[in-house]
Amino acid sequence: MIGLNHYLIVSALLFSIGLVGVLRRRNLLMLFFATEVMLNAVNIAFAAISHYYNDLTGQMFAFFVIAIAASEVAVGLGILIVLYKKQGSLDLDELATMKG
Amino acid sequence: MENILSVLVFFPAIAGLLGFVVNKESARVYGITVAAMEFFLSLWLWFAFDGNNAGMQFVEMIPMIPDFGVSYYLGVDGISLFIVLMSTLMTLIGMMSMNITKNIKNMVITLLFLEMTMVGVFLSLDAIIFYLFWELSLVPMLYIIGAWGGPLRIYASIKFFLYTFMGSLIMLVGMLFVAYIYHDLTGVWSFALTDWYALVLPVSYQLWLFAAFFIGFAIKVPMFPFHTWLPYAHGQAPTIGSVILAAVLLKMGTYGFVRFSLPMFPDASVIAITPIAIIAIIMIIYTAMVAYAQKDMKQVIAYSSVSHMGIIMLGIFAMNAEGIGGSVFQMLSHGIVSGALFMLVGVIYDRRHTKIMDEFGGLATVMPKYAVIFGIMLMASVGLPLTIGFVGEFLVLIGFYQVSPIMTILAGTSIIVGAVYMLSVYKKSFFGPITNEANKTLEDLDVKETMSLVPLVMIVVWLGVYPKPVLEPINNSVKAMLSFMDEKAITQEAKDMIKVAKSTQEIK
Amino acid sequence: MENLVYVALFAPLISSLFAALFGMSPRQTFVGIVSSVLLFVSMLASLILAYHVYQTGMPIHVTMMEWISMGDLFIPFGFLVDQVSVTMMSVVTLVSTVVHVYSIGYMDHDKSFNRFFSYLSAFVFSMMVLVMSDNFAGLFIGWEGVGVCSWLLIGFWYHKPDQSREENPSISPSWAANEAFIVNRIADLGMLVGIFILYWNVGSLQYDEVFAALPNLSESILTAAALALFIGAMGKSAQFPLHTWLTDAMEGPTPVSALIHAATMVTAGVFLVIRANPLFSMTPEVSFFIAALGTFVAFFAASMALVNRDLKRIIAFSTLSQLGYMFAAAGLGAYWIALFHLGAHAFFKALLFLGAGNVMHAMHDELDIFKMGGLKKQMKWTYIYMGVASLALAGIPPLAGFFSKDAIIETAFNEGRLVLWAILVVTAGMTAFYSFRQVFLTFDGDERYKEFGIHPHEMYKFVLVALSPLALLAVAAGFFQGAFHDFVTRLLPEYEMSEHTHHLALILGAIVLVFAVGGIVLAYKKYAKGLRRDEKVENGFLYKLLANQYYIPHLYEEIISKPYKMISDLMWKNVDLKIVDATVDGIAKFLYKSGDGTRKMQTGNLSSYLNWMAIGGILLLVVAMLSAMLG
Amino acid sequence: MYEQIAFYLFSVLTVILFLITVMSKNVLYAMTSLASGMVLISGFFFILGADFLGVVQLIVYVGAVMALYSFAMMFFDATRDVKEKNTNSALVFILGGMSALVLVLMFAAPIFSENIQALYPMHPEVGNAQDVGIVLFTKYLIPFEVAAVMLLVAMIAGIILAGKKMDQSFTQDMSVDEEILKQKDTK
Repeated sequence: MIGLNHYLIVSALLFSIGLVGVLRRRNLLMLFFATEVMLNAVNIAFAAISHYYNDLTGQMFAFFVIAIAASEVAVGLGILIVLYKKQGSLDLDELATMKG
Repeated sequence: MENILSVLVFFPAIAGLLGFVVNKESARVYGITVAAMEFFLSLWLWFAFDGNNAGMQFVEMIPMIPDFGVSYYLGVDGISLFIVLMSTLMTLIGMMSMNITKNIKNMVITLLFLEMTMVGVFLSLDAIIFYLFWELSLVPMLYIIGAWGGPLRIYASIKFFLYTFMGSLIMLVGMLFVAYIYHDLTGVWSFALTDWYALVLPVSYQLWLFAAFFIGFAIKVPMFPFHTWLPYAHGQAPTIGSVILAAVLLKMGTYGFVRFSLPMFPDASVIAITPIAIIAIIMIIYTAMVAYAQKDMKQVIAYSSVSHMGIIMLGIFAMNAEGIGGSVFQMLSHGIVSGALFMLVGVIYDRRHTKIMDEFGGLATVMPKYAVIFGIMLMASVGLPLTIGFVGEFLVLIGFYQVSPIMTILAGTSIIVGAVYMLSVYKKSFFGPITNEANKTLEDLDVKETMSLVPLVMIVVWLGVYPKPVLEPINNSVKAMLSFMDEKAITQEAKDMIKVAKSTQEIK
Repeated sequence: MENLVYVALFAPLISSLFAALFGMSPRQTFVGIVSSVLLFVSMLASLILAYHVYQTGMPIHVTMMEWISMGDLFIPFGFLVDQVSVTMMSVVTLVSTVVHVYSIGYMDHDKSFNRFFSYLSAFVFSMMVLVMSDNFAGLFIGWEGVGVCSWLLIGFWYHKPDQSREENPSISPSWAANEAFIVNRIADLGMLVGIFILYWNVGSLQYDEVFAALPNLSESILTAAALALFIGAMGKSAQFPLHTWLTDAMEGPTPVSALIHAATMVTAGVFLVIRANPLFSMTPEVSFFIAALGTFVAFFAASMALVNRDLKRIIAFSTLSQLGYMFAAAGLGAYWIALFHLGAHAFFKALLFLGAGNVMHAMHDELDIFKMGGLKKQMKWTYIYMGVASLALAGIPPLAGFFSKDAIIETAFNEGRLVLWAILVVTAGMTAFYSFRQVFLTFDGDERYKEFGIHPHEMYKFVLVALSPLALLAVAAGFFQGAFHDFVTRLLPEYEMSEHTHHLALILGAIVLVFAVGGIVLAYKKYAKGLRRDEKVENGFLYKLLANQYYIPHLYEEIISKPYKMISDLMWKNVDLKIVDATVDGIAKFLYKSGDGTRKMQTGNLSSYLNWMAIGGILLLVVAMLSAMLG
Repeated sequence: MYEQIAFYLFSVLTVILFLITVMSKNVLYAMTSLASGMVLISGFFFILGADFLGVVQLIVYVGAVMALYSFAMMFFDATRDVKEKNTNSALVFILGGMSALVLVLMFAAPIFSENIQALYPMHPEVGNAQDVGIVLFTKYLIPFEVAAVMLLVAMIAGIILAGKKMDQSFTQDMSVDEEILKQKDTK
């Protein structure tokens, strides 16, 4: 029988894949994809917990995660476009403007 | 005038704020006037003070954050009364003798704010208010050292600030924990000291809390080995900064021990007697030796301060009325004497722009008045009878003798080593022929300097000959505190160690 | 009568304050005169008090006001005029008055004339507080007060530069002053400890209460208290090993040496032992130690005086030696004899010093007796005074010294301490020798001073007249032995010679006299005809040892002063700066460095930030896991 | 039984698809695999009985977000391979591996408390959407409204950011910037 742990492990694996992407990617767009992966991984965990504990709170959280992810993408992509217009590239390594 | 204490605390600060609109030329006069008014207010407090009442007087309490028991809570007793008087007096005298010309207005305003924090520390009976003033007092001092100091002033002021700040943060944790325990036991929050006094804590709690408070106070005192900020601060500070620092700010530490550590943690204090006495003896002898090795006159006085603070620490942990009362008196005595000595060093520094003793020699010939006043202060510093220095030192030593004769003898060497460094300073600077051409044309004390030093000389002699008006209120409060500690102590050892004066019962 | 007590006490203080008013103005003779008159008033008051006490036998006790009151400690300013203190008061005020008058002449040319009188009178005030106080704390006030005045007066000529020890054994007045103060402070610590012991065991510091409570105390406490108090006395009275300051104190003006370092302050130690006699008579071991130390110092100091060439130092050594006699008497329980010798000694020693002052004045501050000789022609009166004083010192009958010193030596015999007795007898001979060696070298023989182009002249007339009371007393004081005995033994314990000693008294006296006369004769043969220096003796080991004061000052410098300085430097430069402060700075530096180091993390590169974030997240996860597993 | 098959199938597929997303050099591939992975995740939601969530996932993610991404991609050159220098891939995989390990260890261990009470229990007799709706519009009303406002703000922000001209600022006075630039030039 598939238990909660199964879902959580899948979620963990997906999360780690997202993390690898975040660490590995230099292209900002790809970075965004990787974060989406992580968010989705977390959503699976929420939904699974919600299911196995018979509690809607998990799903609620998943909704809000989705909402936030959507707004993040909206704003993020806007910034990316601005950046691309300015820099002509989406490479992270060229964005050293945050150095103090 | 029921809210005399609030007036005392906030009058200098408000006057300081108004000082921003005073024009530059009259800033000094304005400052002196305000400080004098403040001093007369504190004198008035003394006259209104009931010397036979050992408890808190003129109490004011206004709840500030009722949910957490923080209140604006002031009060004065025999222990704090004279320290407040001494603070206002030294601010006034320091202001009078001040010869800073650069940014004088800022200096005056800073000093007035500093005065508020000093008076506030000694008058507050609420831990949070106490802590507030305690920390606030660092800021004006930091500014004074950092803005008017010598070449190393930034290093010195930062060291002073961070060192004491670190200590007081640990103390804050202790305070919060006491409040937490209080809440745990009684169900209400309170930061009022008088509430905390009623708290009987297990010995292990007491030890930890004692340690937390100890670090805060010990750095301020400063106790060995936390003393190294002091020589730098004194060495770099302008004269007025050194005067206030030595006279008042150091007393905050020892006052803290008397006000917080002893009554709140009697058992832990008794356990701490031996370690603290050992540290105090190291302070006395070691720093006296270091003082003897100094080349810079001001550093000698700075290290001698540490040495004298050792005497005060020893007396506080004598656990009898003689010792604690002697310590409180010695706080006053050291405040006045070391303040005067720093002012005297400032006098010669203004003329020669050096404090190195090798540059001097034979000053007694060219500056006789200066030499006389220096000599009197020197004698008070080494504890000559009939000067203010003797009374406190004698009481402290006689008090601690009951705890440990051997340690008293070791601590008593302070009268020898103290004489060694002080006399060698005097000999190097004032005796001998005038070897340095630059010294031949030095001018003796001018009117301003004489006006500010002579009152101190008079106090030194007056309180040396007739200390009763000061000793009596101190005596009553200290006796009451001791009998309270004795009742509160849990362990038998502590009860044995805390000696309630036989005459306490009569007062009750 | 009570008012007289205050007059006797405060007249010197007023004198001091009056002189201090003019302290910075140039020399004004009236300052000296006013001071002397006030001192005279004090003397009169003391003498009237003495007469009163003699007549009624009742001590006068006044309490002026409360001084320190804290806890159970209560110390008043109380003054007690009884047989002992009134004797001291009379001696002190009498000698002081003479010295004040003398100083008007002696300090004539000094520009700090007024200041001198201020210090001198302050000293007298402190000394009066010391002897008159009715409690140990009050005694300590005076004790420290005389110490400070002594510091001021020794260092009176503070402007003199430091010299090497070879040129001037006491380096400089300011150096000598500091030495005196610090050595006295060492002893004062002992005294303080004694006071503490008494306070915590008795609960009071008043003499009467303390002495009344003594029988209830255990022997060890009594011994400790007596020993501690005696350490205090050792410092003030310059007993071995705290004696070096006394000869160095001769750097001060001569009237100071006469008043402080011969007649009054140095006898404060003896006074303390006499005052606290109930304590000391209950501690026989300590008393015997006092007697033995006194005897030793008597001999020890006399031996150094034998070869010294400095006029004032010879007298200083003799003072030391006589103080030894006094302690010997006090230690043996003959307190009244000690007090008697104290008084007699004060008179003739002050006279001797003041005479030496005349010589110095005449010789333009030259002190080397090898450079003097034949001065009796120019200075007849001084010669007579010093001769009389030396005879008294040597113990030739019927002068004062004979009665008092003989009584001490007799006491030693009476107590069966034959070793002490023998040493004291030999010392008496040495005393006679060195005092007359000095007299002959100064006043007899060839006029060696001429080589140095000095034209000596006699002192002012009024000074010589002022010295006459001292001379009179030095001659006549001995005759009052009986009356004095009756007077003071009302307070002090009676001391009577045993039958056996009484029978031998004449023989014993004769033995002492033989030694004394022998010493004088020897000195006459050797020096009266002029100075013949014997190179061989002078280069001998013993001579050098004595001339260098047994190398004790050198020793102190090598094992105390220099190491102290060295350790102080070490403490400062190595311990305070390199260990304590470096630790603090080290912690601060570590924080700075770690900040500096981690600052490199902030590259501005987002991906490396992400790496750090991931590392942090994983660390948190690990911690969470571990805590879950462990918890 | 079919649930098990579906779970394993979806698991394997999502892992593979997301790996492609993370590893691929081509943006187009990455995006396509991401979109298909998300579809499969909605599959998980359906298995778990969270029908409404699954639908939202499909509409919002696969529909809206992916549309945004593809529009955004039109601004960039999507056909070219993304050139990335992977300096420290060892670190990346160690970190990723470690986190996976730790998380899996944590989830594999039976560390859950058995007696957790459901705050908002589900009611199997009514539909999931109804349940969700009731909770969302009662207890979570305010967060829901806030989320709505946030989405609105994000939309406006996205439009402004993407649409404004780059050489003009709507918010600050450009002359200041020019002065700074001039100063830099003169240096």
